[in-house]
Amino acid sequence: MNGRPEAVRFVPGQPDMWAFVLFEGFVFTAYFTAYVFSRARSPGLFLQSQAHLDLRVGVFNTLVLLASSWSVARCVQAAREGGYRAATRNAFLTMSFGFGFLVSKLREWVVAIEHGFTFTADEFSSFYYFLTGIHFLHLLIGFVALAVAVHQLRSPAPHSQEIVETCATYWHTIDFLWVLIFALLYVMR
Amino acid sequence: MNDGKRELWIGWWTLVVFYNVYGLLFFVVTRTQPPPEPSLTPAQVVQWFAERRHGLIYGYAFVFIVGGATAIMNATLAYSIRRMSVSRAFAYSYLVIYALATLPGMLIMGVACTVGAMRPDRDPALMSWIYDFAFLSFEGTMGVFLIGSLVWMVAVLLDENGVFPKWFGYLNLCNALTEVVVAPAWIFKNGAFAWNGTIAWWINMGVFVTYTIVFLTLLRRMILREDFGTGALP
Amino acid sequence: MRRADGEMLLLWTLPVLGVIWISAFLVFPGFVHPMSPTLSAEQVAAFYRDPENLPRIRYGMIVFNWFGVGLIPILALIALQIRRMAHRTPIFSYALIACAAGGPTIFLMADLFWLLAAFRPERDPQLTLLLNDFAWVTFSSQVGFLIAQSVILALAIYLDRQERPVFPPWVAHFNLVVAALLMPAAFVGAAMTGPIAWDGLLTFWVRNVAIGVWIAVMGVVLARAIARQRAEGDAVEA
Amino acid sequence: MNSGAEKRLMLVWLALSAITLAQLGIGSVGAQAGLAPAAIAASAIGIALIKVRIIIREFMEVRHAPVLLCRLTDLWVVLTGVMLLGGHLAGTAFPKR
Repeated sequence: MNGRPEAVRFVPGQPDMWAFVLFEGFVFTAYFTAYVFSRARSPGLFLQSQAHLDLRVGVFNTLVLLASSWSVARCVQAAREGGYRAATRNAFLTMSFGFGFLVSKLREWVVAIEHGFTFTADEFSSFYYFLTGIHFLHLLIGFVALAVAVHQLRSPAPHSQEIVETCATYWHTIDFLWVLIFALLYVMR
Repeated sequence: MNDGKRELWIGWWTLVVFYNVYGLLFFVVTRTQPPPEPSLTPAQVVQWFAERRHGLIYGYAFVFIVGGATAIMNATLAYSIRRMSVSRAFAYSYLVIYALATLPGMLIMGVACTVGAMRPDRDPALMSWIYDFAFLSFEGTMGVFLIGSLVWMVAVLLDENGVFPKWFGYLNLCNALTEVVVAPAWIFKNGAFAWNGTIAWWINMGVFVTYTIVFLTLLRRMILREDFGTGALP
Repeated sequence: MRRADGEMLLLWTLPVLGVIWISAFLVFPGFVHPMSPTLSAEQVAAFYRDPENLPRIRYGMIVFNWFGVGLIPILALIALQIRRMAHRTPIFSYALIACAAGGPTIFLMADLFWLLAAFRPERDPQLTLLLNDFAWVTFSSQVGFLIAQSVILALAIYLDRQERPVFPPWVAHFNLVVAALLMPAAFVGAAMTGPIAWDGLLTFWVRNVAIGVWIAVMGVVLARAIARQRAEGDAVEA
Repeated sequence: MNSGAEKRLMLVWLALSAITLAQLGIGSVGAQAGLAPAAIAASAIGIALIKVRIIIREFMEVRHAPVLLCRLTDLWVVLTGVMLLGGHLAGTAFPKR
């Protein structure tokens, strides 16, 4: 079995990180509410402006981030069973997926800006750059979290499973916030 | 009363009293918070100054008198960082960054509002400039709080003395991110991202108020826990 | 033989600084007979355009720009003396250091506004008036750090409970009196004439004399405390 | 690696990806079926929240976590849903002129 019996309930990683996830979650709920409210007030404008976005790119971004979440979950699982090499490999795999998302996002922005779809173009574009931008910032911080996890896994000293799980929890947060942003910006019509 | 903690208690009570007085002066006396719309026309700005002329002048006079209290507040928080197992550089950075923050963070706004309120008959175009200067210096000053929160975050996360819980370290990150979120206030004159907007003001203010209440509570717990005994002076 | 730590050198900059500040104060024509806030935009513009005044405004404010921050080393020495007091924490010395930069930075801002107004006196009088207002309001109203400095020092002295305190108790009382005298200046915006106006008795004369007296008295008290500290240090070494 | 746990993670990932791909068509299908905009919005938000809850329960291992954490994360999911729908209805009620 995986080191901890099924019956024992445990908090994955530092409970402190969960405080962050919940707090930041509520902050994002507030951002999303502001977006949905503005959108419902001028549905025509939002719908028209939304045509600048390619739903397929959004789906691709989401699939990449879901894959990164999967690999970081595998990393935690492997580390828990003492498979540090596999865990490190999965952490690097997560980083590559994260990097893929980063490049795809940057490309999407550049193309959009070239088409005149800038931050100040209209209300939808402002929200689009704001939400994707603040999420992008969380992604960049996520690379720091992954680096901390890799450092833990590779250090000769006893590995702290708690720190690895804490970093993974942060990374999943990037993922689930994106799932909501994807639905709000790309899917909602 | 534990004699060894008197300086800490002076600092803590200064923090509590100051934040309440500050809230009162900004929200009730000067009525500059919640902020008015950035999209006012020059004529409306002149009227805005006229409506709260005495509140601005007397309210900011009190802000100027008590403004220096931030020094003892920042010193108390710098001391809490000094108690952590991290380098002293963190405490000193915090002290200097927040000492600097007082100026653009509130005093410049006070000077601008006083100058605006003093001469109601000034050219409306210039009144409009004063109005922008006041609110953008106040809300658009981001770097000091951004870097200050990050310095505090790193200190808390690396600390092994348990001065503050780790979740407060992460909360510092939330506060730092609000300073990024406020940046569009320099670009938009209306909507959610303007200086009075849902996102740039209301949500950020919610985070800031939570953050402030949390660190005041945690600081109080730290002081209650501190055990100086009768040993040598630290 | 004592190591040359430079503290005496810093201390002796104070009388030099005093001479420079008083000279610059006398050179700036807006200070000797403080400008009235009731002057119209045209009159203010004429003040800056006057060929008699213009060089004196510029040179006076350039000297203030150079030496406005000159008091910081003295404040640093006071912070060091606070560190010697019978306190459990370094909070008061930290607080004084946090104040030290505030006052000079604010004065520097006022200095910039005056210099800007004098840079192009041919500017629209309304703009010159605006810069002049900003200069005077910044200069007069910003007493917060000076008040905090005095109150922190007074508190530190009151809590310095030891056989021979670093500063005698009257220094604390003196600092509280100075803090009280500085307060009315914060209300500078409230009146164009009378004692509160920026050329008035309380805002201009009482405030600036109080600052001057504070610097002089603290200079003497600080010199004595440092001399005593050194004598005690020598006694220990002997 | 524990094959049971690994298999479960893979199934979760496959399910999440499948839902995402299904979202490609949801807008046009909904519009063709003559659904009200509010219903389309609600379904987009609802599906997203289901995905979020799966990520939290499975990837983030909240299903093994103490009951308090389960409740708190569920509270967040429900609250987000309520806020988003409420925001949508409120915005529809006060259209911008």
